[in-house]
Amino acid sequence: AQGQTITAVMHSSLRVLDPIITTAHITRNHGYMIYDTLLATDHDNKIQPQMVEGWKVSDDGKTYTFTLRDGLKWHDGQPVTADDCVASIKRWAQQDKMGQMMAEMLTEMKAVDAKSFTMSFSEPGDLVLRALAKPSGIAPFMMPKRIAETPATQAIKEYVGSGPFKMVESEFRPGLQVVYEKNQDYVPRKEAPSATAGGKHVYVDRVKWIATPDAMTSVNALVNGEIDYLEQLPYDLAPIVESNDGIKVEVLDPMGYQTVMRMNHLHKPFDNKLIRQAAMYAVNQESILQAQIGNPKYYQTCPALFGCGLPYESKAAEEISVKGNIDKAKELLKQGGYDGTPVVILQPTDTPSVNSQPVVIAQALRAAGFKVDMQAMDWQTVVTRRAVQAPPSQGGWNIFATNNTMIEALDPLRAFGVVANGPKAWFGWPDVPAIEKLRLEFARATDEAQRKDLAHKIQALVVEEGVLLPMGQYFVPAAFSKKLSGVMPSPVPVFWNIKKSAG
Amino acid sequence: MFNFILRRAAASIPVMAVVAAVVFAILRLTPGDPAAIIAGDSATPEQLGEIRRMMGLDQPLYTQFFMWIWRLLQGDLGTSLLSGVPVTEMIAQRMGPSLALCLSTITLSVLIAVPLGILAAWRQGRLLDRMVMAGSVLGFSVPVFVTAYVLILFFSLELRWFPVQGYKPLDAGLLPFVKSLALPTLALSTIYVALIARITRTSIIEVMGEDFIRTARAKGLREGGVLFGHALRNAAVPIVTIIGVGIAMLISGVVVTESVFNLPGLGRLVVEAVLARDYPVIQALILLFAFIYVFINLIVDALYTVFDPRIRY
Amino acid sequence: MSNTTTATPDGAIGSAPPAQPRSVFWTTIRSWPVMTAIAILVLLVLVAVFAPWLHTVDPTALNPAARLKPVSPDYWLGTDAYGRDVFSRVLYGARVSLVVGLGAALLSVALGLAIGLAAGYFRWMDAIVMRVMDGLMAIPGILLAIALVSLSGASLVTVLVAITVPEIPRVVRLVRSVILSVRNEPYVEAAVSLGTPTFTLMRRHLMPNTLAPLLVQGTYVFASAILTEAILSFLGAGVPPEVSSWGNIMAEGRAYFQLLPGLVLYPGILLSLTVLSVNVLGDALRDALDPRMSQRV
Amino acid sequence: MNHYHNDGNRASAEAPVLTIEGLEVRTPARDGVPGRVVVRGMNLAVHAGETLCIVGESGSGKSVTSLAVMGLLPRNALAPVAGRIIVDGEDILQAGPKRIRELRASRMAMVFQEPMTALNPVQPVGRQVEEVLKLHTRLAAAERRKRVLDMLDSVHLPDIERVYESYPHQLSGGQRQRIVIAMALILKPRLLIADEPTTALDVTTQKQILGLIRELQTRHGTAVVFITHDFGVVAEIADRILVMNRGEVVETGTRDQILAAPAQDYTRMLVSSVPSLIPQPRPALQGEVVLQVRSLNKLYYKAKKPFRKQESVAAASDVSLTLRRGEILGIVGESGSGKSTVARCVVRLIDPSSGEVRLLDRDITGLGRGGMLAMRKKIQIIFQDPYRSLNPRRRVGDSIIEGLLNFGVSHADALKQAVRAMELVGLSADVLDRYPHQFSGGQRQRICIARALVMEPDVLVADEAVSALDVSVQAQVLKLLEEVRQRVGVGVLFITHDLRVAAQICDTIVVMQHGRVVESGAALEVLSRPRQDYTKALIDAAPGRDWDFQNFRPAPSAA
Ligand SMILES: Nc1ncnc2c1ncn2[C@@H]1O[C@H](COP(=O)(O)OP(=O)(O)OP(=O)(O)O)[C@@H](O)[C@H]1O
Ligand SMILES: Nc1ncnc2c1ncn2[C@@H]1O[C@H](COP(=O)(O)OP(=O)(O)OP(=O)(O)O)[C@@H](O)[C@H]1O
Ligand SMILES: [Mg+2]
Ligand SMILES: [Mg+2]
Repeated sequence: AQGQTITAVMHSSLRVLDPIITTAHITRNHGYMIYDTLLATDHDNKIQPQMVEGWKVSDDGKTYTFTLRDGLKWHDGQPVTADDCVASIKRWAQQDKMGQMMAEMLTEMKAVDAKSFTMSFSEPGDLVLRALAKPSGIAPFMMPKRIAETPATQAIKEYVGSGPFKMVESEFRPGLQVVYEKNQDYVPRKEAPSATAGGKHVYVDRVKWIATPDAMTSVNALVNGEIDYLEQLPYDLAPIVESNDGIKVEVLDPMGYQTVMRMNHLHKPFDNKLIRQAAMYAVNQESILQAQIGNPKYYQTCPALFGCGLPYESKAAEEISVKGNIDKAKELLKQGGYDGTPVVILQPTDTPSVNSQPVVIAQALRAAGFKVDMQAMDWQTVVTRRAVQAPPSQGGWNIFATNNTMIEALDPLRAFGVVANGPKAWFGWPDVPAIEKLRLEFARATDEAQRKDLAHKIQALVVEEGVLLPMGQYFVPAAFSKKLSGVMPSPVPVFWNIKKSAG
Repeated sequence: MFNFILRRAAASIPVMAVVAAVVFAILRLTPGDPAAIIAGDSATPEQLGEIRRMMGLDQPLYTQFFMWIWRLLQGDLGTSLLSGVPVTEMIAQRMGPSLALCLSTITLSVLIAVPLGILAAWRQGRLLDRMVMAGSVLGFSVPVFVTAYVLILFFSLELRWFPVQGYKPLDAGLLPFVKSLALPTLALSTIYVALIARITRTSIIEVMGEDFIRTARAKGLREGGVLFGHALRNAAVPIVTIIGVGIAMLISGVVVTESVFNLPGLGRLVVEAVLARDYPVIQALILLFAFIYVFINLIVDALYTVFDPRIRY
Repeated sequence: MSNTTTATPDGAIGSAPPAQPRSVFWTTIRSWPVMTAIAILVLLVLVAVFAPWLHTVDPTALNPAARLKPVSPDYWLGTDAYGRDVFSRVLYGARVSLVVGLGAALLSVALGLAIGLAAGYFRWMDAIVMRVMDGLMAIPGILLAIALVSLSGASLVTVLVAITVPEIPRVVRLVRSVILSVRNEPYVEAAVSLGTPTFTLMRRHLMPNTLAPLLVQGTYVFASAILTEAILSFLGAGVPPEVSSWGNIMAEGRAYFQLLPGLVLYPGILLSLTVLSVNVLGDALRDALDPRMSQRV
Repeated sequence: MNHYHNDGNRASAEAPVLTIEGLEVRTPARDGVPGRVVVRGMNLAVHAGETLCIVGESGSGKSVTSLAVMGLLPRNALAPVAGRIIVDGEDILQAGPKRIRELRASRMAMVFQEPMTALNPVQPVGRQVEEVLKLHTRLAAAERRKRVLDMLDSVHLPDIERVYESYPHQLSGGQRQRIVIAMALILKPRLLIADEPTTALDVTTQKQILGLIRELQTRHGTAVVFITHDFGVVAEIADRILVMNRGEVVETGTRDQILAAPAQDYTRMLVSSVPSLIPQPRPALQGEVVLQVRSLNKLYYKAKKPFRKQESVAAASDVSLTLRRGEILGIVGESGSGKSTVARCVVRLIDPSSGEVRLLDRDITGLGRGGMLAMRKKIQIIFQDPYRSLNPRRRVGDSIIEGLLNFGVSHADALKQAVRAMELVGLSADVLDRYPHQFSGGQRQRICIARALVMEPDVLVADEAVSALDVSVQAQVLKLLEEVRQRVGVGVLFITHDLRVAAQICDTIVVMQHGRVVESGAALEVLSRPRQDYTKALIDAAPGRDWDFQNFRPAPSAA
């Protein structure tokens, strides 16, 4: 009755509606539906203006002035003002890691008039642009001032943005469905759309995200024409869909994902670098990826911590990360004086994308001579357990595996897994000051070649020290009905530019 | 009757109290932290602590428990930790599909099973009886999700009669509503048909051995008259009991069925909530289920008086 | 199906069964469906015990290069998503299912018997115990199980406990109803007046009456435990994936149902066959031991 | 003999309403083994207006015969294999099921033993009676209702409008039996079969029901087949008597022939086993007092309803009695008068609400579990139901020595004593390792007595210990008790509702009504010169008072 609707099954269900408070991808995706960003990153990883008309840099390179473009309106009809943006940036900068980095250098941020504001920094650099164009992690979405003034640790209660879609709050069912309708007042940019940048033209009336708890069910529903779009097609079910004339299977996020292994540096046996290396040598990417993905079309072994085919690609420490070498592992184990302390591996059982890695890791470690204690639990328990710093015997852990989207691990600043400042670092708490030093240099570097070199060095250190082990890169195909046209490649699934034909 | 209801209501208070305490204890002893879910994958420990504080999860357990009970007594079930939506509202949103599924399952099962059970009792020891009984044992023996998959494969993907998944509320039209419920109902019904048919059969056979059946025959009543005029109502109490028990059991079946068929009901909500440690939601739902259980038992007991005039409360 | 309470309003089981002539027992047991059921169960136990010698490989051995292979001479029932041999997994899975079934049956019967005896005989305990049992019954078993498994992590023991706990109240009710109906039997009162001490009285005169119904109830717990294990696996709260059980083979295989239906169907068929056999056996025992018990499901 | 003439009937007035010739009933053959014969060579004839009593011990085939007539034999268990059953000129065994259904209730009707279970508990009784009319007549609803009400009236039910709407559980046993009779007779059948219709009833009610059947019979000229094992009833109502034993007819004849001059030994034995209502004079006992009950009260509380005071039933109030060594003290009274309550309080199976029970001059009222345990040896109880008094799973020997073992006797000694006790009750010692189901009811009751006696108690409480037994067995057990009393000198508290039994065995009698003792004294005194109206009514109601069974003659017109 409401004209054209796209029904989509997303990778998970939407419950948390505040895109600043969580890094959950589904909430980020929701953010791109109803909010807009000041800057954006295009398909070629170039920074583009989005809500702003443009920006000016002062001669000393320390002050940026941003000017909003015309016609921006909140969903409640109020115009978007510079004040709103200042408040939004403030809130975001408290939550996002890159934002925090930026905030440390920020000396002043203020609205100049209704449509422009300035940001001044203690040092010259373009960090502000990279931060504000950040497409993932916590993306800097703009909200009206009254909402953006909600403390950063409290979830917002009002969902008013200026993005191309409006949320139909009456139809929101936490965990089940969320419905968006076209924002008639939205003024798209003139440029062609490109990833999260460019003109966000909406051609359908409504977009409905539903959640299905069962992969099989979603695929069947797609085949049966009950849904139009499946964000993540389970690899093993691809053949069913591929053989179907009405359905297109396509990898929309060209950067893909990376699966990683993390060891706990605080406790035996992985407080010993040699033993960490032994574990890393034991694992080989191919079998991890085979078990996890299966179909070689969708994965590649990759030594690059910051992504193969991406700006900071490097082959550093390749011999450790890619092939694996069981003899070397055994030798290192002996050198490290492994005393048979069992390795506690956290194994989630309810989340397909991380179910298989621990199983393969366990088998590899056993082959190398480790004693392994697999502990199965649901993902929520993994999430809690991995934060426990106590020894494995008292509820702690030694190994867990997870996945990163490459867009969040694109460079040493975004990649939270390479942070190595001890107790403040991500779970596993590696303490390698050399890495931190290089990262600081990276943040300050302005020359791309210099950055590449730094990234290369960081990668070598990260892997050799056993901070984070990349276990391969993979790509997630989306499947959608051929009734949809204009589905764009993008690291974030977007629903503008899509047209739906009848019938 | 009024007295009876009062008494039962009073008797259910300790039951509910036990439920509340058990549920609370189990949940809070369970590892897993809703704060971590909200914070996401890359959150720092400080952020986590901040969110925990915000949600009151840093309070001592007993404080949390009494806070919960206190609010409960005021009719406040709390809000979902994840979505911030009041639990009552979430329950209201999810009630429809579950209710529809349960009602249709019970109705279908009773409509099929009672005649089947009667038929089996009627032909006791004969082929028909054996077949019904064999079928009913089989009904217990197949996991509901296997039944569900087979039904989907056949009726949805082969015949394309019914949708694979999803729920269409009644306002979307009767036909879509019925279609969306058809397979889940069928899948869930197998076990109840089996259960009720067996009980019907045995209790009718039991009653048919009673003295008053002989009296009825001595009057010159035909077997049909004996069965329907005298046996059935006497067999009703165990049948009603098992239907009541079945409704209580249904909840487990609903959890699985709703997952397979993607029905946005309470069953799925509770599993999601458990996996996400959304305490207020889990607590409220289990209390709700327990309440339904108690309530169904009350109805069943009240129904006894309808079927059996000897039972008075 | 064991997850039901007694069919009578207060669960009274009536007077003690008159001892049946042996021949009735054996004719009931010796019908072909029952003999088939027993044969199947015996075969299963043998398979479970001798799994390592039945042309199996290590059921946990991964081989990601050979995942999701169809049935072939190398893989008699194909391989699963990790390239594990399904035939081996299914055979070893019999162990887990039988352990879960038997364990749940024994545990729930033992605990239920102890609690039920106490509640049925000591009237002052009755009110308290039964309220707690009512409370436990009011919590849907599957949810309790999910919560318990989340609580202490997925392991065979946890799953066993999680399946057993919700069954206990039913056993307690059953035992209690038997005790209530027997405690005023003249022969029990006669024993009282002969000065038989309470615990001897329970052991000698009360407990044996619960044996037959418990045996039957035990078979139903057995059957439903196997099913529940499968459902728990299905919901992601079953035994750890490293352990092969029919439940988690099916749960993992369900994503590939349309590609390799065998992953669900082979263990599914075995599971149904087992449950079916146990149920048939339970029904037969019930009919053989006490026809009056056929009232309970 | 009353030859009733029914016009419009083809059969001659002299032809019997029911004739059975050479009837044989068997259980079905299984696996080539021919079925067991249950009834064989049955011959009988009943004329209009006549009452034929079929007597015989339990299991002799009385019920099977009557069910065969009605065509109600359980289909898979029993079948008539030979003979003819002719009702009003029509052979039942040849008639099709439809025809038999037509005959039931209209031509032949049956009243069953258990009034408690013979009626559908979930239907108002009026409807159940009316159903007969619905099935066999084309009367309009109002007419039917009127006929039913008339019938209820003619079976002397009070307040018939209310009774019509009542459910069975809302009526007393006697009232229910009247309903069943009304149901059987509403179509004025030619033949009424009554299978132990009064066995479950009080003597007073029994008397009324017997009178009622008699009255309706004379009014409609019905032929009645009356099945019973109670010779008192037989003496009261029979025109002719048929004696059965083990599925066969032993003897048949008029009432006086059978009761006064039985031709067969079996019949003689049966008739002479019926205890006399007139007690033997007995010397007053002066032995030591072993049991004294003073002002015993027992209240049963009903489940409390909210906002109401808790209701209670006084099952025993202010009961006092004294039992001496070697004395048999009978407690008699109608059902529900509190007899068992007193017994159970005395044995402390239940706790008295107030009052005092002194055993061997020691107050046991307040003893706890432990204290009572020590006293248990001194007082033993025997229950009514011999089938449920022994643990079916234990060998009888184990049951008998259980008590001794509890009191620290060694296994070997206990066994020796058990053997002696078995001899005392007339069983051989080699049956000790058998199970209870291998014994008959009478044997089981002896075993129970042995179990009690082996403890060498000072007081034996027998609660309806012989009520479930056939007269012949009953006589044996009573004799046994008498012997034991003499040999062991135990004091016996003997509870019964059967005045004949009480008269036979008791030294003293206590009459109870509504939980109170209404009269007590020497047996001869109480039974032959009752002072209370209640006692008098009780004695009046005892059937067959005007027949002296043991001496095969009408009773001397005393009593
Ligand atoms: N349904 C049945 N199946 C097999 N045998 C039966 C069945 N009913 C009765 N009998 C047998 O038939 C015989 C006669 O039984 P019947 O009931 O006629 O005895 P009865 O004289 O009425 O005894 P009672 O005084 O105890 O009522 C018994 O030996 C009994 O075991
Ligand atoms: N457990 C009980 N709870 C409540 N009332 C009871 C209980 N037992 C007996 N009564 C009541 O107490 C009264 C006396 O019962 P009791 O069994 O002593 O009678 P009785 O004389 O032995 O009868 P009968 O001859 O039928 O055995 C009856 O009104 C009975 O309903
Ligand atoms: Mg009989
Ligand atoms: Mg009594």
